[in-house]
Amino acid sequence: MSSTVNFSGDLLVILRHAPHGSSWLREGLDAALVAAAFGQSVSLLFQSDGVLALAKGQGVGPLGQKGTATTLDMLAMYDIESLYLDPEALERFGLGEQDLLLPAAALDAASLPRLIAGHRLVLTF
Amino acid sequence: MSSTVNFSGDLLVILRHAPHGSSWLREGLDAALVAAAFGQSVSLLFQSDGVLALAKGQGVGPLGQKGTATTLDMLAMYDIESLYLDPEALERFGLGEQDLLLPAAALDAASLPRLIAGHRLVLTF
Amino acid sequence: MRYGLLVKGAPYSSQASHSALRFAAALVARGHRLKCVFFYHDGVYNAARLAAPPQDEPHLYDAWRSLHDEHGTQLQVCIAAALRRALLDSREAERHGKSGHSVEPPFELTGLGQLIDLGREVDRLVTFAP
Amino acid sequence: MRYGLLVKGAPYSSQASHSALRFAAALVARGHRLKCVFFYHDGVYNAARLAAPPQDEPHLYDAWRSLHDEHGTQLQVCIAAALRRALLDSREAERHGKSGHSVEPPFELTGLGQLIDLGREVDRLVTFAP
Amino acid sequence: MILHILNRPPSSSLVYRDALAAMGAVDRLLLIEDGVLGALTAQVRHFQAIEGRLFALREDLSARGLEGQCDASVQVVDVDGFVTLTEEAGKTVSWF
Amino acid sequence: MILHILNRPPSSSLVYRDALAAMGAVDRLLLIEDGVLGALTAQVRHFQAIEGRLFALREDLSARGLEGQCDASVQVVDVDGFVTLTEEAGKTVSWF
Repeated sequence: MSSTVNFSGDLLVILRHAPHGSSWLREGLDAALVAAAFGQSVSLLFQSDGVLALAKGQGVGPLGQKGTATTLDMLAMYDIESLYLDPEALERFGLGEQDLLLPAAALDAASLPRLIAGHRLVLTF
Repeated sequence: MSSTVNFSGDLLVILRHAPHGSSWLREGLDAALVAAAFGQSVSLLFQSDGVLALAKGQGVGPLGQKGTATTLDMLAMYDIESLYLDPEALERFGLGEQDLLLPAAALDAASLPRLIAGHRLVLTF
Repeated sequence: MRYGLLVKGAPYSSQASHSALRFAAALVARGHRLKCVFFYHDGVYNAARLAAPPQDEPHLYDAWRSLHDEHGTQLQVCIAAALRRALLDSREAERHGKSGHSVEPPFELTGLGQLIDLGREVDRLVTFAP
Repeated sequence: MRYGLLVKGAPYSSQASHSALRFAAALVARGHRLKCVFFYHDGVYNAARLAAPPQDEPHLYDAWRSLHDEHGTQLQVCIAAALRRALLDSREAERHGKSGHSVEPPFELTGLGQLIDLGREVDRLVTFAP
Repeated sequence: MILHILNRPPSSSLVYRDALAAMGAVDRLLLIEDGVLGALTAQVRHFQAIEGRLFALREDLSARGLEGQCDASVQVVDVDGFVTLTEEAGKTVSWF
Repeated sequence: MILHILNRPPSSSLVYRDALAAMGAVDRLLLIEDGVLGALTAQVRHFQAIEGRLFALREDLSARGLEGQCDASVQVVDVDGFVTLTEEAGKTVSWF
């Protein structure tokens, strides 16, 4: 990740939970979408099990639970284009860029604290 | 732990959570007390962070939350006397027998599966 | 076989309720009997009668009721866990001087002793936790 | 300074509500202003009006109300998280065709936009999660 | 034979360690919900001590788009298979 | 300076790893609730990378009977100290 990238914004939402197992991911994405709709500049960081939110091929749950993959499609519509991920987490699951629904920038160790410092508000989910 | 110990009983309650941080520990102890009151033979296993349920010197929380130390005093009254703990978990926190409110038998690796196999019902908290 | 389920997760917040309902459907389809679902810890929130989930999500409250209606499964809620979480039936509401109630049949507030009985009466008790 | 709190844990199940109330008391005692507590995820259960905890435990619902009464702190509840968790005020109950309600003032059902506004308006937003 | 059921992944929670320690020589472990992350080839080493006795719930893998990444050593079962596992086990123990 | 707040112990949850990775060179970490288990001498090695910037909430230690086991390298603060930490920090980030 180039050190010239601008890591600043109004809100950083950190997504640490996998889809389907809990509502954390959906509730975090909802907060991001609402902030964007309110005109804030929003960044997303997919960290830990949260990187699985980006995995291709997600479907509905057995009771018809929607999951969050369809919500990801809405990010661009809301002008949320600063997407970051923890490359170690991705590797932990044996996933590569080609397995992802959306491109997200891999953050190196030095950039993560800068990303957090650069946003006025940081919410973790 | 002697291999001649009888690990059998009606209900084994496994307590894996520390006091105060959540209601798991209290709710697990409540289940054990009720089962004992119903005449069942009940064993308790303190595992992982649950070993801290046994720590001496626990107090109320800052809002007056009771915690669970007083509930432990009731175990003997309900004839719950089969108390076991995971010695690795105890060591993980630097605690020894002298730091505990109640004596609990340290289970070796081979005994833990036997304890679980020996009880008709196992509930984890 | 006779089964019982113990549900400890709040609806929607964790997958526990979904998993339990799914497992319940599969076991009755295979000819087993699901005697009772016991709700404890945050699982008691499954009994809240006013749930109004979005229409494109599963309606868990209604799904529990269907389980009861179609298969006679009892829906028992730990009363101690329920009261502190604002889940009161009419009787408890009156006893505590509250107007209105949040739990109604087929959900029943019962003591933990029912869970212990359930463990004795069924062949398998399966827990779904958050 | 102006503070806001975001509470995401259910009362009694996790320590989040206790910690938030304790922190709230300390910050107003130091002369700060606590503008609003926003409840999200399972934190919305803090707004359930029928809570009847044992008398030897802290009454968290009443403690939130006191915070409002004594310091003017707003108690805002995410409406989307609340509806699926059976937390409806009179208006939402009517809108969804339900008899009775589970949320009443000083708790208010509001949109997530209020959380975003809160983040803008206060100097510090502190989250208490389960 | 006892069926242990685990719904947390080793990538974020250490409860799998206690579940494994509790398992006897013929006991089985079923991964469900977020627990299925542990069935991925990149994660399954955490369960090598019970190879051949590790199961994962298909619909939880597929809802997450992970069925293709599930390790070949894991026995993938559908919900009927989950019921069968509980029939075959003398009892179940849930870890969370 | 950012105040990070952690309520899970390294003995059962790996979230501490992500919290540490997110911390800048002068950021501080406050352990609260079950997170204070990480402040014990036997556990504090997990936080050695931020020695001198690790805090723990006194009332959460003492409710658990653990104040005496808290490592000397940890700065123990009461709830007023918690408020002060939030005053001094530009913002807070909670990890759970």
